[in-house]
Amino acid sequence: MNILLALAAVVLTGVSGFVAAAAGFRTRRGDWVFACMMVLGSACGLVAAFRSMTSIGTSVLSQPWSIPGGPFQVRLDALAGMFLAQIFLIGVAGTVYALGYWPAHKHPQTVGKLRIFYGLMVSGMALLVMAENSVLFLFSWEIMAIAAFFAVTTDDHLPAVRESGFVYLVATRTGTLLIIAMFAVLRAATGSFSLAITGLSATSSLGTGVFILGLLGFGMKAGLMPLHVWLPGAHANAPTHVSALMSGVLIKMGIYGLIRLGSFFDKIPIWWGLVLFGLGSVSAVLGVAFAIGQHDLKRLLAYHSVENIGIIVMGLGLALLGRATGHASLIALGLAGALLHTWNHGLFKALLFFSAGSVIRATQTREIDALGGLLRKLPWTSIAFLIGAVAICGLPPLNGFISELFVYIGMLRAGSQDLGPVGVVATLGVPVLASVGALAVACFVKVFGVVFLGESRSTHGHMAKESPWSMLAPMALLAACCAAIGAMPLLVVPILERATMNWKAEPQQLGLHTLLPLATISWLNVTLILAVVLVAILLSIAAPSARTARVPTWDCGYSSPSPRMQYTASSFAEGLVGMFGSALRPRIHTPTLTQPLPTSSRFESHVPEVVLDLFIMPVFRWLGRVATWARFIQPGSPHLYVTYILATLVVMLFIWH
Amino acid sequence: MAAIVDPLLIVVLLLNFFTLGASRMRSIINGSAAQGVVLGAVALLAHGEFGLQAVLIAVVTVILKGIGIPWMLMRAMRDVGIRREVEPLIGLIPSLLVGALGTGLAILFAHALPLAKQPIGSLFVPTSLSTVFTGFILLTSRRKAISQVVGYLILENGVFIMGLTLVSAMPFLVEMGVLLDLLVGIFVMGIIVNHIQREFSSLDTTRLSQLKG
Amino acid sequence: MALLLIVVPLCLAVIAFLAPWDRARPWIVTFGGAVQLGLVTVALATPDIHGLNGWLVLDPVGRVVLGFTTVLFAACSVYVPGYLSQRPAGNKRIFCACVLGILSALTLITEAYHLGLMWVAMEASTLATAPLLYFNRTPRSLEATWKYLLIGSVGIALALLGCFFLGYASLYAGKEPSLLLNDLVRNAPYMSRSWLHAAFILLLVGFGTKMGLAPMHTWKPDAYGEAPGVAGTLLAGGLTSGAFLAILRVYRVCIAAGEGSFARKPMIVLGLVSMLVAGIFMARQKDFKRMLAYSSVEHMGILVLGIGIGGAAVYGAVLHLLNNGFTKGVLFLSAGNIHRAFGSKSTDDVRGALKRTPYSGALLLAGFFAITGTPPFGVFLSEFTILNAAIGSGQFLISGLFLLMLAFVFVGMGATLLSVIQGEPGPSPAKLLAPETVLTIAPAACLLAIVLLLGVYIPPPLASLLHAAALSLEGR
Amino acid sequence: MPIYQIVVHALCLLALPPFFFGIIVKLKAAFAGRVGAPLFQLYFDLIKLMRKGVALSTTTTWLFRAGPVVALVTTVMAGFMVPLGYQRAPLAFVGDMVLFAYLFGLGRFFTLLAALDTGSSFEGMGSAREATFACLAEPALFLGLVVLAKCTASLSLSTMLTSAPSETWRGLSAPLLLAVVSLFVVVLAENSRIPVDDPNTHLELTMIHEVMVLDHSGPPFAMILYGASVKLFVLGVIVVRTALPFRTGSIWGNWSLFMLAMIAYAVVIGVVESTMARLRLRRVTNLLIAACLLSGFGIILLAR
Repeated sequence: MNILLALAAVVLTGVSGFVAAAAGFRTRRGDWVFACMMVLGSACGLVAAFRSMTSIGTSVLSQPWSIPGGPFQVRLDALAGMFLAQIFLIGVAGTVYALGYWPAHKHPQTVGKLRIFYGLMVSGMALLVMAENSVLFLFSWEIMAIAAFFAVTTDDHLPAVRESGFVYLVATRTGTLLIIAMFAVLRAATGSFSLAITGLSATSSLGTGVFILGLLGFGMKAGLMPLHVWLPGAHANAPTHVSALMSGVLIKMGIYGLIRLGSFFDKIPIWWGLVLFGLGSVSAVLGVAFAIGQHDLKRLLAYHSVENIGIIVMGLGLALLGRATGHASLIALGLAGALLHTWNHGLFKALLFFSAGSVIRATQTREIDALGGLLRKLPWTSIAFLIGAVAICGLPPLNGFISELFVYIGMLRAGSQDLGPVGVVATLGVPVLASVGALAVACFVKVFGVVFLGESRSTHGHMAKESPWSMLAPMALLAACCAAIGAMPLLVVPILERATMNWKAEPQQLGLHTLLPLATISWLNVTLILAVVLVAILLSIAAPSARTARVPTWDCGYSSPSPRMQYTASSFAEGLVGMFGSALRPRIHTPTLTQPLPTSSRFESHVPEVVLDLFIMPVFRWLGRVATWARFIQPGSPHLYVTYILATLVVMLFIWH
Repeated sequence: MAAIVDPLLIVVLLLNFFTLGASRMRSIINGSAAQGVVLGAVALLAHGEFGLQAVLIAVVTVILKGIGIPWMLMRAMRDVGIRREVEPLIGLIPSLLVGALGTGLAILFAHALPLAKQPIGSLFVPTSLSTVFTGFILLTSRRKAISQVVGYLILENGVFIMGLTLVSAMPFLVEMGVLLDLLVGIFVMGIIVNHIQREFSSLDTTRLSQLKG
Repeated sequence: MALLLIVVPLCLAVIAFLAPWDRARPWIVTFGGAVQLGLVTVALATPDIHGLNGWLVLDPVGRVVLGFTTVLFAACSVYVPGYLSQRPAGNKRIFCACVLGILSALTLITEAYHLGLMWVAMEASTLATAPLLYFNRTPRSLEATWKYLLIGSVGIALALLGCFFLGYASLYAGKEPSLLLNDLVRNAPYMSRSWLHAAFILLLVGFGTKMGLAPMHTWKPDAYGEAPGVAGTLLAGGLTSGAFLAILRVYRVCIAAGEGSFARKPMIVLGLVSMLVAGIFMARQKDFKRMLAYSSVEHMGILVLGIGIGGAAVYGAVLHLLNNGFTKGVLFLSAGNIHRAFGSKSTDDVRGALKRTPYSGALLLAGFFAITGTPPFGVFLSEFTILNAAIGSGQFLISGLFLLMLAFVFVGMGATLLSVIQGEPGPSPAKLLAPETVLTIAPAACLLAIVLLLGVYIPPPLASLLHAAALSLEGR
Repeated sequence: MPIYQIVVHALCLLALPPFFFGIIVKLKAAFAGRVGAPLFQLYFDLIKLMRKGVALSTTTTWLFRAGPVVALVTTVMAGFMVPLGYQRAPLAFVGDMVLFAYLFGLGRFFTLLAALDTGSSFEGMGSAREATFACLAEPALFLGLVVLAKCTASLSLSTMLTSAPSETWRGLSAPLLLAVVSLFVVVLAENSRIPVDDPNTHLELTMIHEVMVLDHSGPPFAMILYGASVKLFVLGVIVVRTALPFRTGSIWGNWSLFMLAMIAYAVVIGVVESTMARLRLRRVTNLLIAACLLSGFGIILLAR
């Protein structure tokens, strides 16, 4: 029943774009039809997800399927339910958002196409988390990935969009090939295409192969540094609700894959956990460091996805370390932290993208340094962005803090339990996560300060108007979810415990609430909000507006400052970019003084995508050159071609005779 | 039987060398024509008995390989009015040397293969292989399209010789089909050669290298 | 019945050649395609078909190829009237006759159980294709035709030599030499190993030339690049499959002789080399029709690689034969439309095909994803099956190379095709040189639907046929 | 926990901090050979500021006013998590150290935003510097706390700072010493003291924290000043309790020892401020990295 409901959601969302195309490929009517079908489908999906999260059991549906690769088998448990829930929640939020952000009358050329692929993305992801058969998994995986490619290249008349779309396409295909190989190895190990696997030997060479291939393949999708190369460009250049869906949910499919992968094995070697933990740490720190250097609002948010994926993978690594060393508390804290952070990141990242999209819609630019003072023009968008920013920095009282706390406590516990060097490594994750938090604060202070505060730095913001309700409502919904998880984390604990048990397949109660003082945190968070409100009221009593004088900002003695003299995003980030200079490789163009009297000059700094620009592109260019060079073997001469036949014949006769 | 067939096969081999060494188009075509006539005789003898089929095949072979196709080629050459020289990519002497080397290798290769206990000449396999090889040399080292066609013809001759060892396996109909295919093939090639001359004002196939990469 | 399948299209070819009605002539091809489709459907439903004293037998592998080529041809036959109406020049009489002639020859290849007869049909199909290649009457197409004829004929001649070697191998065994497949299989265990090996290699190189395996593939980009899209489809889907079928026949003899492991090695090597060469030439390829030709080289490589890997991969290879052929149809037909519409096939001139020729652009795009093994298209299933078999049998190096090549090919092909499909169409041509019509769109769309269907659901009769075909090739 | 303990804690936390501020100022004046302001000067200042009106920049928004409020509330809340006078803090639970640090983070977040809200490039500059140094101070703080947590096998500040003092010091003196030094550096950085920042400088270009609050006035400014003193006090408690984890038998002895130690802490800061010069900004990074490394060594020593 439950599973049928979820499948109905898959079908409804999958066909919604096509139905909308039939109703009106380029018209508003199509928009509404699409939105209605998506809402309906997502409602089904959310009900199914909720029911699977609140029940212990696993429901399985198996139907014969006439292809090589066995039966059509889907499964729904709490773990899958958690992912289903965020797929449909953010999916439907993006649909409503698109009503205002990408309306048919503004984008008649692309809207129909985009609806189709948006629906397919949601549908593919939903089927993916339910797939219990590797062929079905790959089907939905690739439907999701290719639909995302088309959604990213919606504006394909722009060269930058085509370029980043192609980078994404190549990356996702590379990942898919790795996953295909992983499933083939898995099949060699288990003898079937079913994914209902437990107790696989992790120390065998096949097991190791599965892990490495899966790590690379799923890591590519998740955007784990250094496999994240496709992510910034794709997120930046996609329509914003697509970016939100990709950043919020799609990359989590890589995480989902890694989590499922972990559940196949019985005894996990310590190095698996260490590798994940290490990659997660690198990803978290460098992700946020790269984010600080960005000037493009959406690109910056994209790098924060790398960071948050890093935190999630740290949690997952911790859980694997727990499995390897037999510490149930590490498993519980690590996996629950990873899962909850997956949710949280989906919520606040979608919220941030939505509000960024609202800014872009109002100002027509993504360039941070061209903006400023939008808080007065876009009050609701600003509040939404601020809530998202507080949440993504992991600050109390919002949800980001809760999930990071899980990971913190997990790492600290690993340090306090007698784990030897493993414990030390895990403990060193604490300062890593702390610096990630501080860097995120710096980054979001930069973004929020430059975009929403102060004065506008260019003419872009002058005509800015607040977005319509269809864009604000999804933001409100997501912000409310962020606040709810922050204020009432105990509500999600049972879900997390069930999902963790699905993963570990051990029925014993893990008792997350005994490991964490979530009740205390919960009321402290509420108290914090109340206290702030109370003090603010007191302050307004102590300093009523009647006694408030409005004056210009203190100019420190420099007369008539202009808005262009405000601190910019680049200047704000300069110190931190310099600190990480060896990794970020910033390209700085400083003006040179050529004459005694300085003329107008410009200073520019730019942080490239280091892995892509400095490593991968040169390799591909080199391969291209080699391929061009190798063309000499086919110069067009028929004589030579006949010689090839003769030579092949002679060589083969010589070798195999 | 072998007593008569073997000398004929030797003649075939010698004709291979003749075509390799010939410097004029006409000689090459004549060489292939002569080879066709000899093959007709071999075909007749190889069948063992002079039945209707054997005679028919021999006659058709002679008509096609010895007369028809060479005549077509001669006409094509006259039509396009090309110069008479062969214009090899590698010189005639090197061609001969390579041909000799190839024949030697073919004999060695044939020796490496066990021969069937058949009342048929032991020279069939080496002659066949060496003729195929000669065809290859002509195909790969002669500029003119027509000489390449001759090369193909000689290559086919080599295959034909091999086929003669298996007369019972190749029924009459199939044999005829093979020959018909050869005829049509050469005919189509002739047409193309004609077009090449018209389009490129030359039969030099090294110029046919617009399409590459 | 067996003979009927060959004679009907042949008669229609003659009619198409002789008939005086120029306007109706292309529809004879369509009629032929429909009739043949009907006949083949009946034939496939009939359990046992043979004729001419066992010279014509429709075995499972033959049935697969026959059914596949007939469907492909039916799609092309619908395309032909639409295509010819857009090409005022050119000799349509010969074009139509040759297309039907190819159908007849192809059917003969699938049915022929005598290697000599099969060879004759193969050569006939080669010769019938030549006029199609030269249809456009340009110097470039002339060059392509010449190379095709020369290289193809040389390859085929080697294959004939190989056939004779095979016959000689049984002669050596002291058996009555025969080139009937059943006799060869029966005699195989007694054959001379050296002769058998030499024969197999000759046949592999010979028919491999016809298939377009690297490094004998050199005619392919030229021919496919210059030929009309419909000829490309018939070549890439039909004739190459016929050549592959020929190799399969010989492979069966090798298996019967217990030499399967010997035969697989060169196939693996040729398969990987083909994929590599295709990958090299696809990188930075500016001509999208040549690109499709290299894609064909790659997939021919995958076919022989699948057979070379053996085991379950044989099933994958047979399935891949279908998937690749149908997808190639989608690609060539839609690429042909774009080529005609823009008057160019270079990425320098053609951009934004999705905007100018939306249907063909979309079909080419879908075809690209299909041919590169994207689920839910069928190619994915066959490639996945091959990979599974390779890894399952511990051939990790081959699997790794296989995947590497697939990735490499994907990058090269994607870069070229996406630059054609996406973006803003340039200023020229101001008007489409050839608009899209139902006749030029529908066939490709139908083929795409088939590829999609094969990816999500293989009808049980087809599945059992494929299994039977694979079983006969696994030597078990 | 008895209610009177909470009351005592709250009173100490809310009333004492400006006094320690006064000690530092007094000591610095003494070093400079001046008499200096009275010890309770900050109390007077706060009362005076509370009575004043507010001058608000026209550029600013509600965020500008929210900054001081959030900063103060978070600081005070964090203050309820440190144990004063050898009794457990009112808020003590597993992992409170994380919340403790993150509350300061939240306060910083809003302070920085309030600075940027003015649109002044000087305040932007201060904000950028503060954010940059926090990125190093934060891990240093956590490293120090991790050393403490490992030494005491506890994840709660109250337990970490009140349990088994003398035994801990005997066995684990080296890591703890490293942690104390590191935490002290963090305290200096977090509270904008010399050598990281000079609260008394008059050149906006060189300031960090002070330049951020240039535009504040009246009651909000009072909250900022008060919050700063509370922060100095709260972080001081951690350093003091780590450095001097001794206790006497009686509760009165404990409290007087605690007060003496806190006064000593203020004196040390005063001495450091009087005898050292402010570091160049780039050197601050090195100082904070050194602090991180010290605690990092501590962890490695503990793992042995």
